[in-house]
Amino acid sequence: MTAFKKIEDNLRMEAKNLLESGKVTLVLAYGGGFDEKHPVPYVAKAAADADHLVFNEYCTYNMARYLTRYPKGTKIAVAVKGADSRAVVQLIQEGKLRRDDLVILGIPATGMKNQKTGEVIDARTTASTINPVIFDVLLGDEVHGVKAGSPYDVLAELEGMDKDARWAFWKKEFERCIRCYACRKACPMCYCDPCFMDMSRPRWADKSPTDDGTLMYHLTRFYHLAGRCIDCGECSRACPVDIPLYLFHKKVAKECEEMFGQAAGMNIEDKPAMANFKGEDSDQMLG
Amino acid sequence: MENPYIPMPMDVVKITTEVDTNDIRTFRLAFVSKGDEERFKYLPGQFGELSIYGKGESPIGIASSPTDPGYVEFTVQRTGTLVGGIVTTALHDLEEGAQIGLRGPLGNSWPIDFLAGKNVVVVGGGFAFTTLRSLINYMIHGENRKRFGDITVVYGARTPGLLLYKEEMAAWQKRKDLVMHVTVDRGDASWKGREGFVPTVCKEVAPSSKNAVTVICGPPIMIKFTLPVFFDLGFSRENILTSLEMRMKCGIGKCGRCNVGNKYVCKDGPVFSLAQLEQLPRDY
Amino acid sequence: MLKKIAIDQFSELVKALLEKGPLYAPVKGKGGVNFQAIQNPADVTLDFYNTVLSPKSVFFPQSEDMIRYRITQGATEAHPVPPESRPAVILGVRPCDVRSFEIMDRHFLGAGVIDPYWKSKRDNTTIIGYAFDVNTAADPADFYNTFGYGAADPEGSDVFMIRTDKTLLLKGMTDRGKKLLDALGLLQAAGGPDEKAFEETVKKGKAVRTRSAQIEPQAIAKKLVSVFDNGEFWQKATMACIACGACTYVCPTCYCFDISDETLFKEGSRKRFWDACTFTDFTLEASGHNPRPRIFQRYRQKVCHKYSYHVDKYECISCVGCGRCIRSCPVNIDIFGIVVDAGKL
Amino acid sequence: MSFEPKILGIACNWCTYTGADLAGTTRLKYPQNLRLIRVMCSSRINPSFIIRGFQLGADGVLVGGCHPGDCHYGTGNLYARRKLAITRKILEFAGMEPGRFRVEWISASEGKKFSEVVGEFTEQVQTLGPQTKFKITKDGQ
Repeated sequence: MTAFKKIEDNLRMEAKNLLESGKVTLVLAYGGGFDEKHPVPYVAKAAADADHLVFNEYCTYNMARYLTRYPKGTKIAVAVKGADSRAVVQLIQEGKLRRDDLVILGIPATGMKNQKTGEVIDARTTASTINPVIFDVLLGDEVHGVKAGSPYDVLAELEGMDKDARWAFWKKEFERCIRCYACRKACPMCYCDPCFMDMSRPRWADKSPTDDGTLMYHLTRFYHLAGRCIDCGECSRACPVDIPLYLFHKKVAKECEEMFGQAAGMNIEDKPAMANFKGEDSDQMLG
Repeated sequence: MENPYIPMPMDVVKITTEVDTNDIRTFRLAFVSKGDEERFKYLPGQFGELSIYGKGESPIGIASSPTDPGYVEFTVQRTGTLVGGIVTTALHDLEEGAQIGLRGPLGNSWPIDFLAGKNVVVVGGGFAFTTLRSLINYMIHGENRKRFGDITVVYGARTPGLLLYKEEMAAWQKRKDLVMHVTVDRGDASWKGREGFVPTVCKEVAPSSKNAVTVICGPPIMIKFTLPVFFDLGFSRENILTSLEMRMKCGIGKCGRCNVGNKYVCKDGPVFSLAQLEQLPRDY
Repeated sequence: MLKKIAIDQFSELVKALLEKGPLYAPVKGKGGVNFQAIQNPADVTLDFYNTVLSPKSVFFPQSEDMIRYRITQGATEAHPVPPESRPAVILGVRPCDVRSFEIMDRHFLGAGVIDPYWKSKRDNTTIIGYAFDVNTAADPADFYNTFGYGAADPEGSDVFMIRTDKTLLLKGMTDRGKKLLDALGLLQAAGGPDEKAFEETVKKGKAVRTRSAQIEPQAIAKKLVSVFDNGEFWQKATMACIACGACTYVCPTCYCFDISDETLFKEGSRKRFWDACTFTDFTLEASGHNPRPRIFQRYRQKVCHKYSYHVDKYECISCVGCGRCIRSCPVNIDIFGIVVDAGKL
Repeated sequence: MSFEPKILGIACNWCTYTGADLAGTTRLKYPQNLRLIRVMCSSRINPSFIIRGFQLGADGVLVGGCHPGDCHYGTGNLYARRKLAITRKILEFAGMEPGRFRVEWISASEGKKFSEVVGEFTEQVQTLGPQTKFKITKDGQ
């Protein structure tokens, strides 16, 4: 069981030290919300702010999402759980961040809970990486011996479906989409400005929530995250109408891993899979 | 009930390319329906929503004056970014004889009654001269001229080729009842007029603030440097008028896009005095 | 006028309503309970706290065609789409949400140009309000007490519905509501004990506590404008905001919309559809200039529009405290807390 | 009457498109169901083009590029291969029939291969019937 209180204490202490010493100008972590079940992403900018930091099982946010907001060169400490740390790695790979600008506060955590449903988040949903893959300071003890399970097991049902049934499934899911764009905005990898959906030249998809525009939006977004999605699940938790986007992202991640032999955000030396090719690539991948 | 979202059909009767960069054109539109023409009563400073089906709508200031009946003119700049400019581009692709849609007149206008009896200093920069042209034509038209005091116009553009309404400007320069100061930032071989930025020219011209109002439209940078000149000349904030630029959609105060403070720019504006603007949150 | 019907006959009631015209009612789907146009009476549910999306979509759908056109070689044919004018019923609107319609009326009908699409649907729709369960606590996000609303306030509804153990009590509040109840033959007349139960529930509803604060419209309106330039406050309060549109889309009183032409081959429509002031491109001009490029500026616009500018223009706060924006926010931004904090500055 | 599918072809300028030209000039026959769009390189193909093609009524999409190693720009088609491979998986997982999307490397000299591929693919799509999943239907609108 993750010692949330201990992590919280360590987080506050580290944040305070880092801010006091001037090593960083901001600490991206979690703060208290209107109740315990609803913490909010929080930026501590002064040592005194550190006391507002919290960490509990509802701190599901991927704080890497906020990193790309700051100009390059800003010294930032960021609290990251397993998947979140992969987002940091991926952003470094993509040249969006510099490792030297970051102090990575790693949080190995199991038993995180979905704020809306209270369900424990596990590999079936989106916590396939428990221990941070990159960190400067570890705020809790690394978790060993817990079998996280394959992040892709959950796909069996959909993969087993007949293609028509699968289409029916996604059609029904996408029908609910209200195009609030919470998924892309919650995603640490969606930093494009402007996003292809906001362009009018060309207009890739209808701006009003038509079914075809929604299909174009989601499919293209899945593609844009190919080899980049780090399975944090923020898109799906952000969705006000509970579209299980993570399932599609997992599938694309799985295919990328199988075809290109590389999972997203594991190693800062890697090149992003879709901006790369290898000699051993073969036409087999084209099916 | 009348549906305020439905445009009226207009014929494009004349297209004039205003500048040597070809990206600003004036479209003269004639009413297809007589009824529409009778209903379309406007004053200088108001705007209309031009629309092309399949492309969308775009709010554009009216460049003609109501004293020239039978048509309405809009001067449109083709803009081009990844996220906008569809309608203006489509307008530029039109040829004479095409039909487009128009909703309006929308917004308030230059406050004619307030200007009446006063000296009016019109200051314009670049492309933002359109509704000022409407105002000038309105003020100097026939009987109207007597309602206003001295009229001074300072108009500048970056280069001679970017000056709008060149023929009209020449005609105005010949008139005795208004004083024209046309300037360019940088002249060319054939340019015989004034060179210099609008704020500097305003300083040189130094119009008296006595019983005077200034009407300023231009790029933000021009306005920024022109305002102090007019403060120095003694113009009060109530007597400095401008037209606010804000992204709009519906044009009738419903869609919420152009909301700044407790105003909808499309309905309560676009014309505001500096005093009014200073009451608004700095959000425009 | 109070009528009643047994709960196990509820779907009969729905069927009877459906015979009268389009019916919008809460339906449980994968994404939670939401108002939908009902086809099958069995779909309607009364077991929900509140819908994820607000009932505004009945009067102000997320997307609405205004003109349909067909582009041909010569001229373009265009046909205005007349506003929907069939008499309709919306069933199951929570008391705080009912009040949102009056707020929206002030904008769409009360000032300047009258919006024909809102008006037509509003004029022709009967609202059946539905009390919260007065025996359970309010959701922690809610703050409708702030505006003086109770969990079982019938004000604003044409018909107000209360669920007791075995029956649904329906009270006609307006002429339109009474007429609807009269036309529903399957309802039974309610007796004295029912009257008492109804009144008691309304009273009990007053005791259901949500978060609440003294927010006086005129005072907060002035206050927010005065703290407008306090960038530090706004940046801190909205730091977590990711600039999605979830809060505005679920809000019962957010009315900003976009207009766009959408064409497939030669046919298309000019439609209006919801937009959100938190989106990057909301105020982005074609020239590339954006007066509100930063997230805190856009969120500030949202707060000030609802709690300040709206008061100046229409003399009421554009919020009913339903808590949806807070529940749906991916990062739990609490607009109530922000307004309260701003008030204390 | 047998079903005549609409096939969207997107071909690179240097190989496949030239191959198509060759097929034409050598009077090789291939089905007229193909609507060919030329792009400068197969890596220029945005997967959204393919999705959009299906949405606008294509029953099948055929993408052509240079053989790996022969790209006019050196490595374009090596990136394209990865992109198109993922696109294929995305289409499949969304429920699109895999047979409606095909990538072929056809060089400028392979006019014959071009006509064969088009023939084969058209036949294949023909047996799959009309594509209805992505196709936009604006019923009554």
